[in-house]
Amino acid sequence: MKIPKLLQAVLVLIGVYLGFILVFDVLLDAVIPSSVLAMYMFFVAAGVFMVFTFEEDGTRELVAPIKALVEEPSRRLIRNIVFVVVPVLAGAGTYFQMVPSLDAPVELRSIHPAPPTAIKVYGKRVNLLKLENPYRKFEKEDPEKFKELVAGGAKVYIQNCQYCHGDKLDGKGPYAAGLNPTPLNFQDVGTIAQLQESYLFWRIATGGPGLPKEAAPWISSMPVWQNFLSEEEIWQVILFLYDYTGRRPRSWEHDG
Amino acid sequence: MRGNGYLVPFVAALVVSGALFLLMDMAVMNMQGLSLFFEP
Amino acid sequence: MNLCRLKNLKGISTVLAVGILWLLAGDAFGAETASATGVTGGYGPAPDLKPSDYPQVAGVNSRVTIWIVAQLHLWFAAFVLAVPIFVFIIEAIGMRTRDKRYDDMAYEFIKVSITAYSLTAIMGGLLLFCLVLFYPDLFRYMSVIFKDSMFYYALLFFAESAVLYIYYYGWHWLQGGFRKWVHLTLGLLLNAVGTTLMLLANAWLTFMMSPAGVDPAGVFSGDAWAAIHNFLWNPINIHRFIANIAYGGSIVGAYAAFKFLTASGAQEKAHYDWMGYNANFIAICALLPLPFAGYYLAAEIYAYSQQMGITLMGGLFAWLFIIQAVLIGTLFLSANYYLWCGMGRSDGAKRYYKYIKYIAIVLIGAFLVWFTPHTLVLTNEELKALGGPYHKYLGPLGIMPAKNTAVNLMILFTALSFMFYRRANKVATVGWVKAGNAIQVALFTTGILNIFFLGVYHGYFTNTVYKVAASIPQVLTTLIVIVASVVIDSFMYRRSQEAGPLHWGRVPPRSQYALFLLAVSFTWLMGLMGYIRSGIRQHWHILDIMRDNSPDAFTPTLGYAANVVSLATILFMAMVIFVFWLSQVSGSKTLPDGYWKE
Amino acid sequence: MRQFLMVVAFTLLTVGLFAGYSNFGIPQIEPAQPPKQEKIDLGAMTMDKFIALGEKIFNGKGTCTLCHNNLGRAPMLGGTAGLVPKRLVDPRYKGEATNVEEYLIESFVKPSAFVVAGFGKKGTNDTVSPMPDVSAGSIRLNDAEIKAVVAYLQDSGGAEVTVKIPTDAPEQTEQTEGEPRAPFETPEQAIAELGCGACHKVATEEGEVGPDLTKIGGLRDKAYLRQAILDPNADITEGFEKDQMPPDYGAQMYAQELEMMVDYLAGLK
Repeated sequence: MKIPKLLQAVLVLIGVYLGFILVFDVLLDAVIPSSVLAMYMFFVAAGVFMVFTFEEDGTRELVAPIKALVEEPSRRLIRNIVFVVVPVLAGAGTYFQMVPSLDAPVELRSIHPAPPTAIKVYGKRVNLLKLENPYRKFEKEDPEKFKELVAGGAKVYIQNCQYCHGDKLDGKGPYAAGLNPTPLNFQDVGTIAQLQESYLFWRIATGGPGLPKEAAPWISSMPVWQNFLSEEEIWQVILFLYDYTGRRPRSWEHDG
Repeated sequence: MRGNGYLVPFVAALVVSGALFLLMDMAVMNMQGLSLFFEP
Repeated sequence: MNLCRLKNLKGISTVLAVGILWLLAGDAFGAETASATGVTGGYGPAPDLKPSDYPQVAGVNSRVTIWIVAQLHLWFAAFVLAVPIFVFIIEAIGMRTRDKRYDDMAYEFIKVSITAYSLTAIMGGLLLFCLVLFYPDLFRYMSVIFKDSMFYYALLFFAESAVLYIYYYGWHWLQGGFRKWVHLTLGLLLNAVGTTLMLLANAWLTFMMSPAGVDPAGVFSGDAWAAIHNFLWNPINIHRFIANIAYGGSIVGAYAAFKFLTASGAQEKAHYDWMGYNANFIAICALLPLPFAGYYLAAEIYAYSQQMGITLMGGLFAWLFIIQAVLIGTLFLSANYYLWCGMGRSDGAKRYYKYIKYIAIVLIGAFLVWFTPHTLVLTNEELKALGGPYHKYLGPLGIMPAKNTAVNLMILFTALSFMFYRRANKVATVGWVKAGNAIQVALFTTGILNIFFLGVYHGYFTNTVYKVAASIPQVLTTLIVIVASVVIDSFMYRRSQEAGPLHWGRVPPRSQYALFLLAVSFTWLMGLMGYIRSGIRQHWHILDIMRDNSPDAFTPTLGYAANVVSLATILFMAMVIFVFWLSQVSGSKTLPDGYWKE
Repeated sequence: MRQFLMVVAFTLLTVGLFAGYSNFGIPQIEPAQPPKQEKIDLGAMTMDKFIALGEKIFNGKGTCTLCHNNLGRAPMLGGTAGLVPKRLVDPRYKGEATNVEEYLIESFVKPSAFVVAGFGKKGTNDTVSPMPDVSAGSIRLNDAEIKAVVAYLQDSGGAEVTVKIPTDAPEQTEQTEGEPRAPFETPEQAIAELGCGACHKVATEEGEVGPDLTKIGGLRDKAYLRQAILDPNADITEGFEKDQMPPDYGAQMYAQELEMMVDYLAGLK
């Protein structure tokens, strides 16, 4: 038996929708955000529309049931039911969309806000555009010393950072569960691998209070580390972060 | 459709174009001072 | 048409008069600062302005005004610069094939653009006027540095007009043999002048983003070429040149669609269907390389200033790129949809219908990746369920390598749609059809594998230098696959049989709306990207040199920007429809009975 | 007409969808207001440091000590701050200041508001000061720098320091460290940059501390002029004093600039 085109289209849409839910929420155990899912479905619907209507015969077949529903005298009962149910559904949908809820409002943080050109740390002005890790050069020049520096950074990390960012640098430290926003996961390809070392220096030295307004809400618990760590210690920790995760800092020079 | 007239040229083209693309990748990456396979 | 010319001249003379006035003022200013600072050479540092230095005129919001006027000018200019490019190409095709339809179509295109040309001039004059009125100090500073290029710009504008008029009014006069060659040469000249105009104007705006030839205080070294040839000049030039062609194609496509929908006879419908198809073809051809030019530009912006780069991609404007993704997706989808609908013109296209849904699946799939935002909007429940703002699977789709891969796939499959369309009405007669098809399939397979390999391996397992570098072979792969398969196709379908006559005009009205969607989306997209490009300077007139201290120097929210862009788009579309209507009116005649004495 | 309206409606719908998505489909981030203009890091500066900055400017960038030294070209400023209250009620005072701070600032930008007896321009009976406006010309101190100098003068003059450390001053243009400056291209530029005009009458400048140079080429040869720049005290023109001209111009100029200046001066006849 051939499934009518309209039903086909609807089935495809429902199938894709359930597919997303199944794959992300059940199989991968990582819920698909409703905002993303809504847009995904919008474009899937556009695609389905395109495939079903690009040729004349198919289009006619697709809209035939709708046309019949609206025009044919024999379908009066169904027509009346549909004409009542659809507006009610639309109204209900709108109502539940708009009704105020007790949930906290959706928050959007810009995780990597644009850095300022220059910052003030350790009582001096530092130009972030030119700032470089003073120890990075030892990676090639003096691997022994570099190893030592990384080890130093590891020590600093374990003593200060791992409580939140985790001993695997995955953002799952003992205290992480109590924090919102949650501590950064340095293993993620979207974090330190995307950034220059100067950016990390800025974020570590000035902490949550040093975030610009666009990164609000301003509730990051990251301490202002320049009050606790020396400049050298921060640079060593940065070496450690990249070394442990196996990532490379963003740079424009070819150092491969 | 997948008779001999199809399969042989398909496999041949697959191998040849695959090799050519790989060569091109290497050449372009080398031109930028990098190697196709990452050396940290 | 006389009316048109008059208006045109008026627009140009406004530009020139105001421009020259201010060039003189600029010179006077230069001399003044020289004596004030005691610095010889005549150049002072960039002025440090106070809010009171910005004239407030009748309560008008100066920034929004200049924003809209500049945008309108740019749209018209893009259209007017692009049309002669493909008119030139179409005329050449017509000369080669000796098919008069091409010549007629080229003439109709240029007819549309000539009214738009005068609107461009008027908008340019208005823009200059607004600059002088609302931002006099900025304009003065700029005109000291660019006084020479501004002068040549004015001269070139004259040349452009002259050549355009001869080209247009002489169309029917310069026909046949040698005369046609003269006419074609005029077309080339027109394009050369137009492109030079664009390059000059680009230098002014890129100077504001990546100033060169001035010291950190803004004191000009006197080297005008250094100021013109600034860091972002060439990236913008390339990007704009390609985008203009795509844009011009889409607007002419909308024109054809409009004429198609309002056409009465079958013959007229067929003509405008054909015209819309050609315009869309041009738009798609230029659309395919456009994302690459965009990446190049963005990469150069990043290289010039990390701060601008992050503001652009990761910070404030990251969400604008999601809107951009939606729009570019819309462009690709509507272009594809138009091609698929167009297959209805051919009786032999049924053979390919079954493949369309697979193309659609890939296109939509790639588009979803392209659209996935870097920062997800999460409800608190989702945040808890995920254990943080990072999504293990969607997160990696939010960054560049995934999007590069996705866009390459979208381009490849759009090209595939196009190849199906081309084949729809043909039956190959050469003996090696099977082998040819096999080679093409193999080519696509290895190409896609290579794109995935480069995107995944270099995108997720190496450092940023590699990521950026790997996008180049990705692009090359796409281009090679497209070029190679088109070449194979052209050999394979040499001396092919036609499956049946092509029924021009046999397309559903839906497809014409796809053309409209293309034009509107393109316009809106250009407005949005123009805002982003200009907005990443934030509170600087000239980045790090001349600060914008006007009351409106803040960066607006995305919704605000989108509303301004929407308003400008509606204004532009209204004017474009007016232009279309004019070209229709100019062709119609009313014979009033008994009005004139016999 | 129907088609036309359909097209218009379609266009508006499309634009409306895009605008709607941008307004409601994505989160609205309100960007931060532009930062206050970049400062010399005044926010963290203590008054002691601010006064020290003033002293530095007084001896350096401000070129004040060129005249305000113990050679009697201009009044010494050590105790000026204490003298101001008397000057404010002096009938010869033409300015608008009402307190020490305002007076000092005014004296920097409008030096003729009060001219200490005996220090006016020749022939003006002490009504016009020979001092340049320090906020303009080649000295060009900004507001914060002027305030720093005022703070220094108040402090060293034993008066109460009333100046507030400004918070919205433009950033001091940083001296490019280590990098050699580009050579001056013209003698006029060198004169402007080196501040010759503060003392000499030359080019467009009207200085009166040192000899008039507008016709110097007719009086002296190149060797003399070269020596006069490199070792100003070697020969002092009658009527002028020793140790007025900084002895370090030889160190400040490139050889090509020295020769350019010598040629230029020798050509003034």
